Amino acid sequence: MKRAETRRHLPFISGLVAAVAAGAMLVTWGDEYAVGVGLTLVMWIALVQSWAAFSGLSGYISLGHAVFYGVGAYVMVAGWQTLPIWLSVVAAGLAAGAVALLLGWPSLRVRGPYFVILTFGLAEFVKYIVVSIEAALGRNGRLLIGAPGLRELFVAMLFLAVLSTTGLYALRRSRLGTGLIAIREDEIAAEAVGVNTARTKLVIFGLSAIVPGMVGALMSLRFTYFEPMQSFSPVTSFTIVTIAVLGGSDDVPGPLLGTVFLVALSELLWARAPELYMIILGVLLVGFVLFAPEGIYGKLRSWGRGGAR
Amino acid sequence: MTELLSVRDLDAGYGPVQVLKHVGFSVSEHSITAVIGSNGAGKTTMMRTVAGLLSASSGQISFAGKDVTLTPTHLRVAEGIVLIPEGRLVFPDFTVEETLRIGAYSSRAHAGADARAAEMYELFPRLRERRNVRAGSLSGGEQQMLAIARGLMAAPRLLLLDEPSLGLAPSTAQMLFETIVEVRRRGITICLVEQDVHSTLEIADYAYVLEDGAIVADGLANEMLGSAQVRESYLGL
Amino acid sequence: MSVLLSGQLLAAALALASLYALVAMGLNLVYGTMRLLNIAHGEFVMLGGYVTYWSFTHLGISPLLSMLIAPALGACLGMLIYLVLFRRLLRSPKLAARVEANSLLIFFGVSVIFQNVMALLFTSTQRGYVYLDQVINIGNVAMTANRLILFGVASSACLLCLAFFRYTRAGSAVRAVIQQRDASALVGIDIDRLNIMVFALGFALAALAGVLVSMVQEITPFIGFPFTISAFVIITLGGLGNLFGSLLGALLLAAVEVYGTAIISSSFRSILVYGVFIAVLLVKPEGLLGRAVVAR
Amino acid sequence: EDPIKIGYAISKTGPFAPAAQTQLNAYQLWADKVAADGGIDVGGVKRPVQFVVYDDQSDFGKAPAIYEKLITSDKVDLLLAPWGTPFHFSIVGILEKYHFPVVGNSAASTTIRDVKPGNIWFTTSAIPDHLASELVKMMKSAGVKTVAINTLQLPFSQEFKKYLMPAIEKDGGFKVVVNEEYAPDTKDMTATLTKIKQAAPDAILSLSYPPDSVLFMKQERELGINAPFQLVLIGPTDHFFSKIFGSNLDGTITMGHWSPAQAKWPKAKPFYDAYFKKFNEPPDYLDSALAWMSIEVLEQAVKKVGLDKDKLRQEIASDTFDTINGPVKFNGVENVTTPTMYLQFQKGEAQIIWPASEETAKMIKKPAWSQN
Amino acid sequence: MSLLRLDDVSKSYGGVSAIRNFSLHVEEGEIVGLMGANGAGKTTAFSLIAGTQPVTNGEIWFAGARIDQMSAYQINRLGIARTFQIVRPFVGLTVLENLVVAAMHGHQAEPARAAAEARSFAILQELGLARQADHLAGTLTLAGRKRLEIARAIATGPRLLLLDEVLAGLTATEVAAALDMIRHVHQRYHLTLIVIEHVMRALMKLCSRIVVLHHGEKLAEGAPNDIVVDQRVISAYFGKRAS
Ligand SMILES: Nc1ncnc2c1ncn2[C@@H]1O[C@H](COP(=O)(O)OP(=O)(O)OP(=O)(O)O)[C@@H](O)[C@H]1O
Ligand SMILES: Nc1ncnc2c1ncn2[C@@H]1O[C@H](COP(=O)(O)OP(=O)(O)OP(=O)(O)O)[C@@H](O)[C@H]1O
Ligand SMILES: [Mg+2]
Ligand SMILES: [Mg+2]
Repeated sequence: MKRAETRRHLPFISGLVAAVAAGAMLVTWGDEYAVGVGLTLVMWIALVQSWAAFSGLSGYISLGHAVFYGVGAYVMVAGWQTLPIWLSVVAAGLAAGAVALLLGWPSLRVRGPYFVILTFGLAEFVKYIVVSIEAALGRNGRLLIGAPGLRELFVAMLFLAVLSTTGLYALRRSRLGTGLIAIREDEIAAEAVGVNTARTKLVIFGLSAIVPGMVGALMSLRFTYFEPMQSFSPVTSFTIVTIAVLGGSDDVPGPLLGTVFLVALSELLWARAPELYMIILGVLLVGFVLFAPEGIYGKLRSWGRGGAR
Repeated sequence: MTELLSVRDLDAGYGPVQVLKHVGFSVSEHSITAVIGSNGAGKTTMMRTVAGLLSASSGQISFAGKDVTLTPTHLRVAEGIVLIPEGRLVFPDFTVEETLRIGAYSSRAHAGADARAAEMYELFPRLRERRNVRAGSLSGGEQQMLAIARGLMAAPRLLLLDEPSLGLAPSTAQMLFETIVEVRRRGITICLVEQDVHSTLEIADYAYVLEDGAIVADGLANEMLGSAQVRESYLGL
Repeated sequence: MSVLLSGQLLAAALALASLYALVAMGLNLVYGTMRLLNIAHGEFVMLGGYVTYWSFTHLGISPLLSMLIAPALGACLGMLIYLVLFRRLLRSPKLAARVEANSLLIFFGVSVIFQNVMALLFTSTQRGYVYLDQVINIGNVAMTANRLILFGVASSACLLCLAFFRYTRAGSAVRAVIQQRDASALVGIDIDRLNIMVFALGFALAALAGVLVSMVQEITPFIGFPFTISAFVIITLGGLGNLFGSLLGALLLAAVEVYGTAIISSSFRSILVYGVFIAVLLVKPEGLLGRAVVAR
Repeated sequence: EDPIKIGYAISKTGPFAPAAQTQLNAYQLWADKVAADGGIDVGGVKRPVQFVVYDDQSDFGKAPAIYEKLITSDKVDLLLAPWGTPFHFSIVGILEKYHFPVVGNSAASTTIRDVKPGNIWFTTSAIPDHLASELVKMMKSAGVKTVAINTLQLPFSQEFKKYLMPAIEKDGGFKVVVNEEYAPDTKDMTATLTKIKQAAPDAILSLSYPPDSVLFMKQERELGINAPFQLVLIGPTDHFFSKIFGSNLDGTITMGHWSPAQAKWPKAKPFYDAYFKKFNEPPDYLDSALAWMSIEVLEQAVKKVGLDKDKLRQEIASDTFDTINGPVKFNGVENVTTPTMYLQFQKGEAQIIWPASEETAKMIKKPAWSQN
Repeated sequence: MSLLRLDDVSKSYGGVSAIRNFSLHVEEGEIVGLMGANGAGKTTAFSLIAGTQPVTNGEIWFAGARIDQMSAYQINRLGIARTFQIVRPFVGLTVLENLVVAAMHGHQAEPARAAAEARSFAILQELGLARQADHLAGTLTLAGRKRLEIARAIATGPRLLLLDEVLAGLTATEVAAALDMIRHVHQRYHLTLIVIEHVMRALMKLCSRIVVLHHGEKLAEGAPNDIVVDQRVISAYFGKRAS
């Protein structure tokens, strides 16, 4: 039994090991630029996988991830030069989780597009509260001088990416995750077969906020500057959703492929065709949805199946 | 009697899943034609394809001598092909009254819509009691009545009924069968899919048996009622 | 306190509400009928603004005339976008299954394309012109003529729209399609044509809003997004798919912005706006006039 | 011979693009000039120039990665600054890491003094603390007694207010009759303006960014609020204000320390003319001018010492440069030669009205709004 | 002590009352039929018992616990499972996965996935759905979905199972087979059943007791043979052709 169990998880484990090895190679031998791109890549992986853990499984499309990211960044700058950096990172994750529980408790009663817009509203709400706090404190943008270097940040971020990927993988197969998937399919029926829908949603919503909180903290170290309008920018949430849909599916490979695709694409384009970069991205996005609506992973799977026949 | 609907060599299904295999049948004008078959045989698929909600992958559907295989649903309604769908598909936010009004949307149904609505209330007094209630909060059976009434409001030439008695109490179901006979008497042609095979064959003129996506038998309804095979397979006798 | 009772404040609230309602109505139409989340809606407002700006400053065409031209162009563009991008999406069951997420992405792409094409063609420079700018005093309310026109045109357009959907056959057909597509086809509604009509109307309304906006504020290729956001907040507040709800939502939002900030402080503007929005949804998760589903 | 590579990132798209445009215009004007001249003078040798330009999409999170790419992968020889305070700050870490000197321009905050001197300098003299104390002096000299203040909750305006309030208090000669703040995205200011109108102050200070500045002025005009002293912090220097407000802009005071009308600065007018010729509109008196200044500093330093980073750093930090804004010399990261000034629009022209030593015209009272 | 007890339960929507002062006792192991005209309040009664909707008045007790204030999942975990008249399978999941959810969360929850899968598969075999185990629930026919509703409800491991018109849409022959299946699961899983049906013949064969609702009130209650000859029931329910 034990061995069968291990065999079942073999593809995942070996994939993970390979990815970590690639990361280690990059950080050892890669030049600054490559590590910089690598950081962007693992950052989005960490964010999108954590997003998929809640939104992918539950079908509650959240535009609230920007809040967790922003809260994490804010915790980092608030504790700057008082708390040890790595403690700040952990605190950022916990604070984001706490904020998620606080926001999730009322908002998870709302469904479908209402939830989408509500989470957007909540994100803006929190953003402006932080703007107000900063205004009241008389702070006007904060500079973080003496932050850790790129390679250190990359290693930390890689860890977060592994954490959220493993988290999604395990969650999807767990009792809690099964309940969440049932909620996506039909909330009333899920209740009727014993799923504690309110608790399931809230717990996972809270958990899924921890990684983005820590990501936000790390990224504020990368930018060395904090300003609430930017750190809580809704663009973060939109990008996450875009990547998730591009990737397709609620399982680990989907968000992963989506991230790799988008990061690679933007690396290819923004330098080569800066004027047209965004336009090309827009066209590709539209084309993708129309011609590969099941996402990259879905498309690959259906090709795979076609080939097997 | 002339053929009002004729279906030839019809193939249809869902994506890669082919459900109907070379189905052919016809419905004569002013008749009641029944299609019987067990669960999963493809009856609903067939009815949806005739109504145009599903498109045929091959074959031909003609109505009153016209090929309607590629005609979109709303134009088939304009021609007079009206389906009362399985699963009711009510407009949840419309009240009973609004539903009847929208039922007469197509231009052929304008004339006399008010009178027909009054008839519907005669037919289903329960609907009259609930005329200002939203369809979404009606009980299952009430929704079924509403779906039937909505279909009749469209002034059909050919009425396709997919399990209309589903969820109706016996007295109401019995009235439904009487209504179907009455509707036919007024010149509307009927194609009926029903699980209550006994009542169906009693009022039908002609019947087809659909099994596994193909027509496996057909004949006069009263002969079917006597057929040993039908009795065993569908009447539980 | 006297500020709160002043006609000036009421007029400001009404003018803002009328613009909000106009933008939200077009968005709600498209969402309501087809479940398409059009986050490029504000971009069509922006385009309407540019059409007006260029035709006024370069061709000398009065913005009043643009109130006909821009919506007509908007309608054509809307139809084109429907035919090219969305007809397929709505027909294929595979695509339609996740129509909300898919449409969000497509429109996101469209929005990115329009913004950047405009920036490329006309640069990001802020543009403005002066038209009918004299201040008109009515009683003790002072307003520039162009804002009065904005109020008049936007509110009549909204009311016309409402009346259209309340009292015409096409209107009830749209409401039917919102609820049940298959059944709508089964009562004889030509859904495709209706969709085209709705796209044309929705985008024409957005373009009209753009004409009005360009008369009272500066425009850039990036002014659209805030309009999209306000419109989404409004239609959610009012109940998705409910046009009258949009009107109510617009009034509420404008009232919060104008009176809320007058009572409390402008520094809490956004906190107030989103706070009220969140509060309403918590009390009524389906929006003010939305309806909850029931299980049988 | 080898062209030298000059790189920068700027917001070409996204919410900051409209504001960044006037700085970008200055960069492009320079690119034309360099092309026409056949290159720039590098330690006495004329070398052609190749530009590497990226769009940061109004996301200062992208700026560090882009500048890192410019340095490590595109291997540029020189860098120009991005647009805006946050973008300047976000690249400080990268510049430190690679010891790459950059002359900044459109960044203004006292926080710049927290930046370790070495690789970045700030040409602006519009730093909030100086601006605030000068404003108080200026109001005093204009005989202002009562003041209304309306402040946007974004970093620069907030910081400005932070230094303004104590300065007003310390002076003691003013009564602040209205003191309001407002959030970004505010769509209507009627309530605040009604309060201001009732208070009828001598001076109205709108500490705002361009979009709100327009809203503020438009609604002020509607309500016919005519204070003799009116400051609108950011915006009026951008050309489109005069398009929207025409002669109504006259009398408005705004932040800025450059004017083509200043005879002391011989290079000022030619820059104005060249800019006007290319873009068919005047430059932004603040951002276009700052951008141009930063280029002049860099160009002169390169001419003198070439491309070697250490020498360049040394040179910029120690020498005095001759710019359209007069002589510039840095102390630490800050430009200490250019005094803090204020501009006022008079007959459509931006005139320096403060301090007296720099003035190109006398301060006037703001005429009543024309409501027609 | 009764397994389930409804005391004077009422439910109204705004002004309209769907159920009025309804009392009912169900003993362990019983099969009770619930019938009544369309809109009589049968489904509403199920919704109240299962906690899908809150009661307006009255009390509901199950196995010694008062449940009318509990939420649906709590009630399910106490051992009550229901099917929906207007079916709601998890259409995007396979038939097996539909059951796995129930098996991992319901009354006799099996938190380990492998065990839950094993139990679910056994139930599918029992109900003759094993062949479709890997099909998406959305591709089943209406009758298939109804059967899936039953299977999923059983997968929660209930003591009391509420079946709402699960025979609707079947031919007489299929009804006979389905009845056998219901009787079988009743035995096999030691269930107590309340069954709503309009197919009178089926109720007669299945139930030991029938309760008739009329306009939200209890009209009659008794053995099937007494119910079919009850004049009030005949005039309210069967119509003239009753045989
Ligand atoms: N959306 C769908 N996708 C794939 N297969 C489907 C879909 N809907 C139905 N099917 C399959 O098509 C076949 C025929 O289904 P159909 O609903 O037409 O049967 P039916 O005769 O109406 O059955 P019933 O008596 O239960 O209503 C079944 O095998 C069913 O599983
Ligand atoms: N939300 C609601 N608002 C108003 N009336 C409602 C609501 N929900 C149910 N009803 C009414 O309550 C009554 C009882 O409905 P219920 O579904 O319990 O009937 P039923 O006995 O199951 O009927 P059927 O045999 O048709 O399924 C119906 O008349 C229905 O219209
Ligand atoms: Mg069927
Ligand atoms: Mg019922």
